[in-house]
Amino acid sequence: MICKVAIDGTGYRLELDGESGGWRCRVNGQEVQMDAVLAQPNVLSLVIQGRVYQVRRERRDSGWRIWVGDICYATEVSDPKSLRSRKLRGDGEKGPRQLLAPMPGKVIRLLLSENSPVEAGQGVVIVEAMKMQNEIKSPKKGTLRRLAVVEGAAVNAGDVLAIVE
Amino acid sequence: MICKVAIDGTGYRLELDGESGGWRCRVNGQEVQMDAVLAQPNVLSLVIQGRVYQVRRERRDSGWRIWVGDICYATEVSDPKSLRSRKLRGDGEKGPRQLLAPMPGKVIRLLLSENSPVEAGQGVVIVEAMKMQNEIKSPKKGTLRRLAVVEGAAVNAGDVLAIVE
Amino acid sequence: MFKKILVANRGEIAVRVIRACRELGIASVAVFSNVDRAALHVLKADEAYAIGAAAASESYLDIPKILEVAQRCGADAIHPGYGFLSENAKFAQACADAKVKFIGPSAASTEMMGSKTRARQEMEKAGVPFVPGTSRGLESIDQAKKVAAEIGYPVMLKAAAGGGGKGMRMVRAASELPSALEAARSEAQRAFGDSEVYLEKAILNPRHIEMQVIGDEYGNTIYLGERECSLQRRHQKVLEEAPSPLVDPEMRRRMGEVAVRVARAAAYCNAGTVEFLVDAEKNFYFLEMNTRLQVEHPVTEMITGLDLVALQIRIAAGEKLSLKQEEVLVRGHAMECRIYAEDPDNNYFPSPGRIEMLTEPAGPGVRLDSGVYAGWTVPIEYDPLLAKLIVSGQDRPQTISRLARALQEFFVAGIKTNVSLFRRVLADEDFLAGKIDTGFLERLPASDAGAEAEKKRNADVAAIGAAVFVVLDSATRGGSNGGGTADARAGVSSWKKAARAEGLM
Amino acid sequence: MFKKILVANRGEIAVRVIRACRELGIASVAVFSNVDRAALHVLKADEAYAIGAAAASESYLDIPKILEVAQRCGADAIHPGYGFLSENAKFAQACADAKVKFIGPSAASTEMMGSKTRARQEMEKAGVPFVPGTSRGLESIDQAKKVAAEIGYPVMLKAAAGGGGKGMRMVRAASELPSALEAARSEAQRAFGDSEVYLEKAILNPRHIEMQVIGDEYGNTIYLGERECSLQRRHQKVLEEAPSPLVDPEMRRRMGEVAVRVARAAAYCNAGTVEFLVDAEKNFYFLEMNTRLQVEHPVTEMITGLDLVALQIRIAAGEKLSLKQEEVLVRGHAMECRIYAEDPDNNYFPSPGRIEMLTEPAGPGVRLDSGVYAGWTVPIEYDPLLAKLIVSGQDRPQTISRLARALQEFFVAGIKTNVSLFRRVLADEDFLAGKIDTGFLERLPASDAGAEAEKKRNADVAAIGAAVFVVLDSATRGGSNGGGTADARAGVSSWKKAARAEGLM
Repeated sequence: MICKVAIDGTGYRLELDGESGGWRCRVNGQEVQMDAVLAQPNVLSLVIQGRVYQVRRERRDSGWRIWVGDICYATEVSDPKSLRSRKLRGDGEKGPRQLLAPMPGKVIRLLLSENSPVEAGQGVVIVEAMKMQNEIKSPKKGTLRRLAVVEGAAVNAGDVLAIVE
Repeated sequence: MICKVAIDGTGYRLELDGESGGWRCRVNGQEVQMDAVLAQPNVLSLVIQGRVYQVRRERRDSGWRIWVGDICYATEVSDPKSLRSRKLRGDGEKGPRQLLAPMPGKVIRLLLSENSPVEAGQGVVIVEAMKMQNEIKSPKKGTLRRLAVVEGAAVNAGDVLAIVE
Repeated sequence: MFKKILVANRGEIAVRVIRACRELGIASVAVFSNVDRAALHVLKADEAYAIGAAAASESYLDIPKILEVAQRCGADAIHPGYGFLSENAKFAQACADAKVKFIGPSAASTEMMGSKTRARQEMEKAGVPFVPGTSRGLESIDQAKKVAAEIGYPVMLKAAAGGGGKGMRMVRAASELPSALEAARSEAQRAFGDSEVYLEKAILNPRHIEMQVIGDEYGNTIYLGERECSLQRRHQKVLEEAPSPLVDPEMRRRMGEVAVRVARAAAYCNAGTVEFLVDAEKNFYFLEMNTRLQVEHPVTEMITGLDLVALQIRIAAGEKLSLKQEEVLVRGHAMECRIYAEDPDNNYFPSPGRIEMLTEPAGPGVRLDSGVYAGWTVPIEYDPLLAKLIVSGQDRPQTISRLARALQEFFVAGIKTNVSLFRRVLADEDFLAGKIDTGFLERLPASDAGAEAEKKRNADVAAIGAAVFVVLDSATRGGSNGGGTADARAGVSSWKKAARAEGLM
Repeated sequence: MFKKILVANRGEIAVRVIRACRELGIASVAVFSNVDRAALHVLKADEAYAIGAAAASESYLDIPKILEVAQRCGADAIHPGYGFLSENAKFAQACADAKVKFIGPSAASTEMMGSKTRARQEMEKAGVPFVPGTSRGLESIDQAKKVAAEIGYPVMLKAAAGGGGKGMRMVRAASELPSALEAARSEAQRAFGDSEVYLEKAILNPRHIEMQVIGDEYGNTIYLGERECSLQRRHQKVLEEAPSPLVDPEMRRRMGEVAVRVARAAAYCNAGTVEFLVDAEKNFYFLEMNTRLQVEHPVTEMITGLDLVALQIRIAAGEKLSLKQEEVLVRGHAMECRIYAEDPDNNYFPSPGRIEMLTEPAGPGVRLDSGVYAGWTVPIEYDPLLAKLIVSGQDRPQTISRLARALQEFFVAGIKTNVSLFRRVLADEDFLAGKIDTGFLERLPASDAGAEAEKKRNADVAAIGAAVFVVLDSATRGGSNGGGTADARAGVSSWKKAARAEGLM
């Protein structure tokens, strides 16, 4: 079986083959001595050239997280289109940027009003979660184009709080 | 929802009803104050009149095992036919009785030959498993009608080893 | 001895107390808010009762509701844990009025120590060493400015009713004072229902070392050794150890004796902790007394072999302290990591949510006091503490390497945790040398060269693992991207057969 | 120090050694048979290599294969664990010949002690107290009958190469002797590849108490206190504790000194255990020396605060013993339960199979050394030991109640375990009073009145629980008996919504 995966944005082409008594595995065309068993749901034990790895999978809306031991890799599999689309999603310094809630919580304070100038790193909104106040800061210098929440609002992780342009 | 269950062979009739904010529960017609949540797959937390119970389910070929804490109950649900058939399965002293392997293992010795007389509690077959030799004994006095295995045979739990009549 | 104890708390500490009750043959009663019905402390208790909405003020801080449950179920004592009502003198008094034993000090002791300003006045009288500052709550911003100018910046604002870093603010200049005071007051109000805030000189990068004391109702009070709690982020302790690498036997004796004097001055009964700031010259200043069980009490349990919660319960039941000062036998070393639901890669923002996978460490020298389980959804309303990982060893180096081993075994998916922070701490040379103070974590480099190198090195392992999951998924579903058997409880070899049967391998 | 250690074992002890290696910064290498590819010790090691078929003789007992792996992967030492090759002098010699350090005593010490008959001859020379019997292997049934008649029945047959109850037979009368000798010989042959069997006077219901010793390569040998191992079934230890309720400091010192004398007479290096039979008058007789780590070593670790596996590795690497006899600080009490895959309701028949559910105990004073995990299929080929639950407490009563609490938290489904046996033990009055001997378990009533009453009382809870499962199953499947969401990872509340949406509730 041929399989394409992207690990933290880097593409790999894998050929996997299971025979009685073992696996055959090629990574980017190169043969690798490998054995795999599923120890628990979403938990693999890999032995690669004698070395043991515990590999876990966590499914997220945005794709998989693959953990090798305690190191986590953003992973996309078998869908070249989504790889391309991710690259197109603007994360650069130019253009409007969204402030997203990094966790679920409650907006307890708006520190700026719409259309005020804002510095990179300046606090814009305070979200309270787990008894801690968390200042959500602007990722860039510019103008606070929009405040998408009001004080007291409950927000979920990933909700847009504000837009800085 | 009306539900019939047999716990260790005793029948119960339950009426269960979930409203917003809680459950309603009748056991054999009698109202019981009860709340239930599924904490993990096959693990319930019940609160019955203030008392907390952890109830687990284990699916077996023969029905469910329901565990309340560390106490285990053989459980059959909603299928009156299987209740009846269980009662019909002869466990009495009369008639032929099967000797079943209580665990997977290897037959290392036959202690009697077919058609020999056998006392209740007398060893018939030795099965080795997990480095221990386990003597499988006759449940009754009678005649060893049949030996279903040979020395060296691998057996699974529940396999018939012999029949005593 | 008590017959039934109500545990007025949640999370790991409620589980801790329930376990102690069970070991003493005492029935335990959990109380829970609407979002905590399936919480671990509810699952583990003998009885459980709902006490209201998610907001703590409507449940875990609701004194009448909790006492109503205690009386309805016939509890003869209440253990408050830490946080919530544990240092609330009104609650202790209300328990006394309701003839339910409060497992902790008297309302009077709690009240004296609960107001940091009053505590300061009393302790100054008893000759306990102090950091310069106000001994009363600030009445106005002008007063605050005046005092701060007198003792010199930086100064520290602290909630009079506080603890655990809530309502605390470091102020470096007069211009920051108004907003800091307002923030500290509002946080104090929200956290403790009391906005009183006081001010004192900030000692830069001191050590935070505390002494465990315990006293019975017959005037016997002893100390059980110190805990080094300098590793803090946002005034929240993160890793504690005992003994402190700084403290020698002579200093331990002196601190212990001051701590016992503090407890005696407050007519203190039951377990308590005297916190000290320690400067670079090993001078120690009284900071506050926590009139309750500390989060980090297990490190003291590990090095003394004692069970502090069991002792608390026995003392509250009127038993005499079972050992004398000279019978306290300290052996070995212990450390505790507070595993928080927070994202170390994203400014330690809280990370509540569903725990999708959980693997817990075990084996020699490892103790886990957890309040969570796989499948449980960590609510947003409460403290982000998931569990405490405590390890003990023969000495500090063994304890550190054992902790590193245990952390490696700890795995959580679904929510983020601060486990990777500890890896960086344990690899730090200053930490290994015992050179720590409250500024340590701020100075600790955020990058982890070791982890980054490992990440690069193992990227192809991740690729192979991902591809194996794709193969396993497709083996039974036939699709190329479905949610196949690798999710489900597949036998180790059954999928191979299936894959072969379908000609996929 | 070593760079890489091969662990020539499986199960919990392999995991134990791998953890010690990790804490010492040493790479660990697992070896595994065909049925153990997914075993916990393989998952936890740094490297892993297949060594053959399921039968131990073709894998874990195959000396050339194991040494071949050690040399291929560059291991500079081998830890044998217990059982398998741990007391095989040929293996120790083969390691020495291959220039791989065997972590344990020399082949010569192992050989002397490995033959119980030779050990007896040597120890008698050194003035060690003995139970009367043959000091050589039995040559014929006639010789056996003669000796037995001389010393009087009952007598005990023992495998000369044995340990752990294999190849042992109690014989009460001359008529039983021929079949017992044959059985003991065949079991000894199968278990140890050596059918030599000897005979000695059986001391009825003695205590079995053993003394841990440890010595370095420079002649320093100390004892680390005794373990009470009298709770045995079929000569297999089931529950061990330290200290022994019988042993007072004076007796401990005397036993310890004899044990050190035994070790010195064997020029013994590394960790070892001297086993004694103790009669009702507190006389102790040398039984054998186990020239390896014992299964029950953790109880000694708990009361001394030492890490025996780490000490073993350090000593094998040529380090000096890091402490003197007077620095051994015993504190508190500890007990270990061996959790076996066996069915206590069915004559303790082995119960291999798939572990469907597993909940492990944790919290204060609880240590779990496990070799299994949920989803793992316990193979039929090996010892039924799944895990060791070790608890420690301030004293024996606290340790017992803590153990009861921890056992209550332990849950295994899919296979049967002996957990319920321990509940009966811990409730027994003789046990609580410390009145135990090797006949204790045989005398222990099989019925558990407490459990039976509880079972009756909670039958309606089981009924309610079963009915709730039926409702949850049907809520998402629509069928009345399907395998619905209650199996899957359903959210706590999502099924309620689903059930309501479908009008079922």
